[in-house]
Amino acid sequence: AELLAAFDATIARHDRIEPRDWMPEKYRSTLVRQIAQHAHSEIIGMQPEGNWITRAPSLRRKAILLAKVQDEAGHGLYLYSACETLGVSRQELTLKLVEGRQKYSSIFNYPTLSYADVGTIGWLVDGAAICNQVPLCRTSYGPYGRAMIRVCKEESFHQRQGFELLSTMMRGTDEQRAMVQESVDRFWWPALMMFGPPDDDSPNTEQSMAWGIKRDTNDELRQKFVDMSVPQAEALGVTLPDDGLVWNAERGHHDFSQPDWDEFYAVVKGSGPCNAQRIAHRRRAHEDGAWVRDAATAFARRQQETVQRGSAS
Amino acid sequence: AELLAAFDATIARHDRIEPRDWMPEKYRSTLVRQIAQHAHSEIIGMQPEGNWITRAPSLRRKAILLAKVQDEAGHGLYLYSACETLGVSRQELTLKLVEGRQKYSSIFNYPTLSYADVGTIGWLVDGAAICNQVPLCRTSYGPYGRAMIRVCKEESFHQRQGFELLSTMMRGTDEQRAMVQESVDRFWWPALMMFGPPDDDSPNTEQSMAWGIKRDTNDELRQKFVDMSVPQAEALGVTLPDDGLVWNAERGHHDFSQPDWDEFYAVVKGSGPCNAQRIAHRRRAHEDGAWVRDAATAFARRQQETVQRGSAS
Amino acid sequence: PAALATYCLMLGDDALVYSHRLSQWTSNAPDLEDDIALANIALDLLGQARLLLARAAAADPSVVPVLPEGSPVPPEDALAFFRDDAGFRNVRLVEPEDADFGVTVARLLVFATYRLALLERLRSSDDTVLAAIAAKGVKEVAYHRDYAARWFLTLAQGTEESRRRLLAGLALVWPLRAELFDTHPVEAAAAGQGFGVDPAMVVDEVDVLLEQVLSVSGVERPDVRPTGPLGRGAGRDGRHTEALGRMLAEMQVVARAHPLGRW
Amino acid sequence: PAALATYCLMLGDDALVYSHRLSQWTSNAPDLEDDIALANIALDLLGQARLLLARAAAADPSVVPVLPEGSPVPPEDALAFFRDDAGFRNVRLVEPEDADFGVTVARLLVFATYRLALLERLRSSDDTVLAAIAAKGVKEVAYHRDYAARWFLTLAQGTEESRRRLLAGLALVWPLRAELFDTHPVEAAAAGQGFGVDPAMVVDEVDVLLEQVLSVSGVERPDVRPTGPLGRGAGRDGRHTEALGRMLAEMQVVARAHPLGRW
Repeated sequence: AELLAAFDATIARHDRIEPRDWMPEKYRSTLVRQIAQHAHSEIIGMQPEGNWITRAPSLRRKAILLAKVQDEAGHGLYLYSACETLGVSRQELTLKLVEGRQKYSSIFNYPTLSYADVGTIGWLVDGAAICNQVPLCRTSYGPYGRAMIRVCKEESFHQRQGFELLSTMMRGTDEQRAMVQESVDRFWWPALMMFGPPDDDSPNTEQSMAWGIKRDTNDELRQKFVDMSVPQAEALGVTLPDDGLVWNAERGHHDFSQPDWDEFYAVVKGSGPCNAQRIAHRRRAHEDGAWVRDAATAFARRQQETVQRGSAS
Repeated sequence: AELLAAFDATIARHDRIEPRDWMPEKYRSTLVRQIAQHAHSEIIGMQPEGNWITRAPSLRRKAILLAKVQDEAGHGLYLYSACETLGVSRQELTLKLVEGRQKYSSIFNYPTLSYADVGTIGWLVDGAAICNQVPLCRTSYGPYGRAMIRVCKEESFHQRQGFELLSTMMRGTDEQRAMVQESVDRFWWPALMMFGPPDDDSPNTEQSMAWGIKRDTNDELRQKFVDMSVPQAEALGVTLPDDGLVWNAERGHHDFSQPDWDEFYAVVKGSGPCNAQRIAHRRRAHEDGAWVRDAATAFARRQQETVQRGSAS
Repeated sequence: PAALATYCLMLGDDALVYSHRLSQWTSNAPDLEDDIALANIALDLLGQARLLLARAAAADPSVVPVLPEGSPVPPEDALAFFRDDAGFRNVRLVEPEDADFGVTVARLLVFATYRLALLERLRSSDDTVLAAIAAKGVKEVAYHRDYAARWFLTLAQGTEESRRRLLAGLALVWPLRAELFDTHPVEAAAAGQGFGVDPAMVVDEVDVLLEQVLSVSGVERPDVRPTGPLGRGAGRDGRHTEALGRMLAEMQVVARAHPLGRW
Repeated sequence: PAALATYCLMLGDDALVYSHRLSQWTSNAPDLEDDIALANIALDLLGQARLLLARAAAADPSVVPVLPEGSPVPPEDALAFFRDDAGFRNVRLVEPEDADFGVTVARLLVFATYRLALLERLRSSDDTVLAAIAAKGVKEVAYHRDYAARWFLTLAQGTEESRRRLLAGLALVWPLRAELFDTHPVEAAAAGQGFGVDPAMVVDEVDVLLEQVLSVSGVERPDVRPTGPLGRGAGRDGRHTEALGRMLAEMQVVARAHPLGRW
C-alpha cells in the first residue's frame, strides 16, 4: 500500500517511473504489451518499405529508403530494450510475434504497390505515428519515454522525406502524379484507422490515460491528424479520397467521414491483405537465422570457458 | 574367351549388344562413363537456357523454351535409364555429378547473357551436339543407340527452332541484330570445342571407334560442323568470328582457325566461367529435394507394408 | 463484349501468372520426373493463357495496351508484357513465389481443384471459343489436380518432415482460398449473360473435393483467417500482392526493352 | 580522362552492385543487430558508388547513357539505371545472390579485404577527388572487414552447422577471387598515370590478411579451381555472370519505366 501510494504520487507529479521502482503488476503488463506491440510494429514495418529498396528509382532515394528502414530496425532495438527493463526478453517477444500471439500496427498489413507508397507511408503513416507517439515522449515509464523521444525525432525526419518524395513526384510526369494520387487513395483510410477505434469502442483508453501511459484519446488524435494533413495535401496537389471532408468553422476543425471500421476489425483479427505474408516473412527470417544465433551463443560460451580456464589455472 | 569372341563378332557385324549379353568390363565402364556424361550434360544443360524462361519476350517463345528445357530433362531421364541397364543407378550418378567426380559437356560452363543466346544455343550448340550424336544412333550398345535416336530427333527440332529465333531477331531491330551477332561471337569458339581436342590429343578415340561406341574422329566431326554452319550463318546474316574461315576448293572443305585449346583444357579442369555455379545449382536442387524424395520412399514402403499385411492376413 | 474480354483476362491471367510461377521449378525440382511434370503443367496453363488472352483481345480490342507505331507485338504479348500489375485480373492465390515443394503441392491442389470445377461448367459456355478452350483445359487440369492430390497424400503420409512442410504450405495457401469464390461483378455478368461461370456456384463442390483429399491424407483444415480484400477490391480488380510487381519486373524486362522487337 | 572515367566506373560498380546485394538482407538478417550492420555496410558502399559514378561522369561525360530530351535524370542515375549488364565494369565476385549468411560472411571478408587494400593505396592518387573518396572509404571498409572477420571466426568456431555452412560459402566465393587481381589494361593505365592502383600490387597483402583470418579460425583454403574469364574478358570488360542481368531487371525496373520521371 505504501508502494502503491509512492507510485501514484509519482504518476500524479507527472514524474517518471524507473525500472528499479515498484509498480503495479497491471501497469507493468500493460506497458509490456504496449511497448512490445510498438517494437513489433517497427520490425514488421520494415517489410512494406523494404519491398522497394531493390527497385528504388534513383541512388539518392535508395540511400534514403535504406537508411529509413534501418532506422526502423533501430527503433525496434531500443523498444525491445525498454521491454527488457520490465523483465521480458527480445527472444520471448519475437516468439510471441511469429506465433501471432502479439499484435503490431495494422497499417503494415497493407501492401506497397508502387514507389509512391514509400512517400505516402512517410507522409501519412509516419505522420499518424508521430501524432500517436509525440504524447508518449512524456509517458510515465522512463525508458519508454526516452526511447520515444529518439523515435519521434527520427520519424519527423522520415515524414519530411516522404512528403518531399511525393512533392518531387508531383512535379514530374503525369504518370507519376497519377501514381501518387492512387497511393494516397489506398493509404488514407488505413492511416485514419491507425488511431484506433472511436473512443466509445476503446475500453482501455481510460486506464491508460489515468496511468499516464496514454495522454490523448483516439478521436482527439485522429482529428489532429486530419487537420494537419488537409493543408499538406493541398500543398502537394493531391485529393484526399473523402467527400465528407470539409472545414467546420464552428468547431475550428475539419469534419470527415469515418473509415470502414468493419475492415479495421477484420484486419486486426488477421484478415488484412498481408497479415499472413508479414508473419510468414518474419518467421522465415527468424528461423533462417537460428543457426547463426546459435553459433554466436556457442562461440560466446566457448570464449568464456577459455577465459575461466585461463583465470583458474 | 568364347564370350569375348561372340562379343567381337557382334561388334564386327555392326549388330547391337544388349543388356543381357556378356561384355568386356572395359567396354561396360567406358559406356557407363560416356552415357553418364551425356546424361549429366542434358541435366546441366537445362540451366543456361532455363535462365531465360522467366524472361522470354513472347508467350510463344516462352512455350517453346519451356518445352525445350523439359525435353532436356526427358533426355537425361532416358540416358540415366540406359545407364541403369548397365547396373549403375541414377542416384549414384547424380552424386558423382554434384561431387564433381563425373564431367558434363563443357559448353554448359558458359553463361547465357541475352535472349539471343537461347537461339544460338539451339543453332550452334544443338547443331554441334547433333553432329556428335547422329553417329551414336548406330552405336553398338542397344539401349544407348535407341535413346540416341529419340534424342537426335528432338534435337534437330530444337536446332531448327533456335535458327528460327535468330532469323526472326535478324529481321527485327538493329539492337536485336547486334544482340544476335554478339551472342554468336561468344558461342562460336566454345561450339567448336564441343568436338573435343584435335585427334592427335585424343587418346581414347581409337579404342572407342574399335568398339563401335564412337564412329568418327573429333576433327572429322568438327569439319563437318563448320561446313554445315557457314551457309547457315550467311543465310542468317551473321559473321562467324574467325578471320581464317575460308573455302578451300582443293579440300572441298572450309579452312578455319583452331579454338583456344588452353581455354578448353582450363574449362574441362573446372575453371570455366560457370563450372562452380552449375554444380552448385545442381547440388542445391538435389539437396533441397531430398526431403521430398525421402517422403516418396517412405510412403511407398508404407504402402507396400500395408499390402503385405493385407495379403498375409 | 467488354465483360467477355475482362472475363477472359481473369481466367487467362490466372493461368499466365501461375504458369510463370510453376516454370520457376524448371531445373530445380526434387526429381527429374517432377521437373518434367511441373513443366508440363506450366505449359498447359501457358497454352490456356494464350488462347484466353487472344479471345479477350478479339472480344474487345480496347483492352490491349497500345504500343509504339510499327510494333509487331501480337495482342497476346501486348497483354502479357505491357500491362502493369494493376491491369492484371488474376486472383492473388497464384502470385507468391513458393519457398518449397510443400507449398507448391498445397497451392496446386487448391488452384487445380478450383479451376477444374470452373472449366467443367465453362464447357457449356454460350461463347463457343470459350467452350472449346474449356473442353481442352478440363483434360489438362484434371491431370494437374491428380498430380497435386497424389503428392499431397504422399507428403502427408511420408515423413515427419514432409508432413510438417506440407502443413506449413497449406497454412500459407489456405487464406487465399476465399477470394476465389467471391463473385466479382464481371463474373456475375458473365454468368448472367451465359458465357461465364459464377465461382460461388462451385464453392461447395470444391470444398467437398478438397475435403476428400485432406481427409484421406489425415490432414485437418488449417485454422487460419482468410486474406481479406484491399479496400474494396482484390486480385480481380487489379489489387494484388507485393509479389506480382516483382514477378512482372522479371517477366517483362526483355519485351519492354524492345517494344519494336520481333521474336 | 577516358581511363579515369572507366577506372572510376570499375570501383563504383563494385560498390554499387555489392551494395545492392547486401541491401537484400534488410528485414531478413539473423538478428536485428546484423540487419542494421548489413544495411550500414550497404549504405557506405552506396555512398562510395555515388561519388565514383559522379567522378566518372565528370571525367568523361561520354560514358553517361543518353536519355530522352528533357530527362531530369542525373548522371549517377543514368549510369546506374540505364546501362545494360555489358556496360557494368564490376568484378563478378559481387554479383551472385547469397543463399545464406555463411556465404555473405565469406564474400564480404574477401571483398572488403581486397577493397581496403586498394583504397589505402588510392588515398595517394594524383586525382584529388579519388584520393578524397578513398580516404573516406578506408574508414568505412575497415569496419566492413572487421565485421566480416569477426563473424568468420564466430561461424568457424560456433557450431558444426555454422562451420559447415561457412566452409560451403567460402568454397563458393573462393573461385571468384583470382579475377580481383588480374590487372585490366585500364587498371594498368590508371596505375601508370598515377591516379589508380594496379590490383596485382595488393595480391600478396590481401593473401596474408585472408590467411590470418582463416588460420585463427582454423579454416583451410578451399581446394577449388578459380573461375576463369569468358573468352578473353571478365567482369571489368562487361562480361558477367548470369546473376547480374537478373539483378538489373529488378533494380532498374522503376527508373526505366519513367525515363522522364523526377524522384
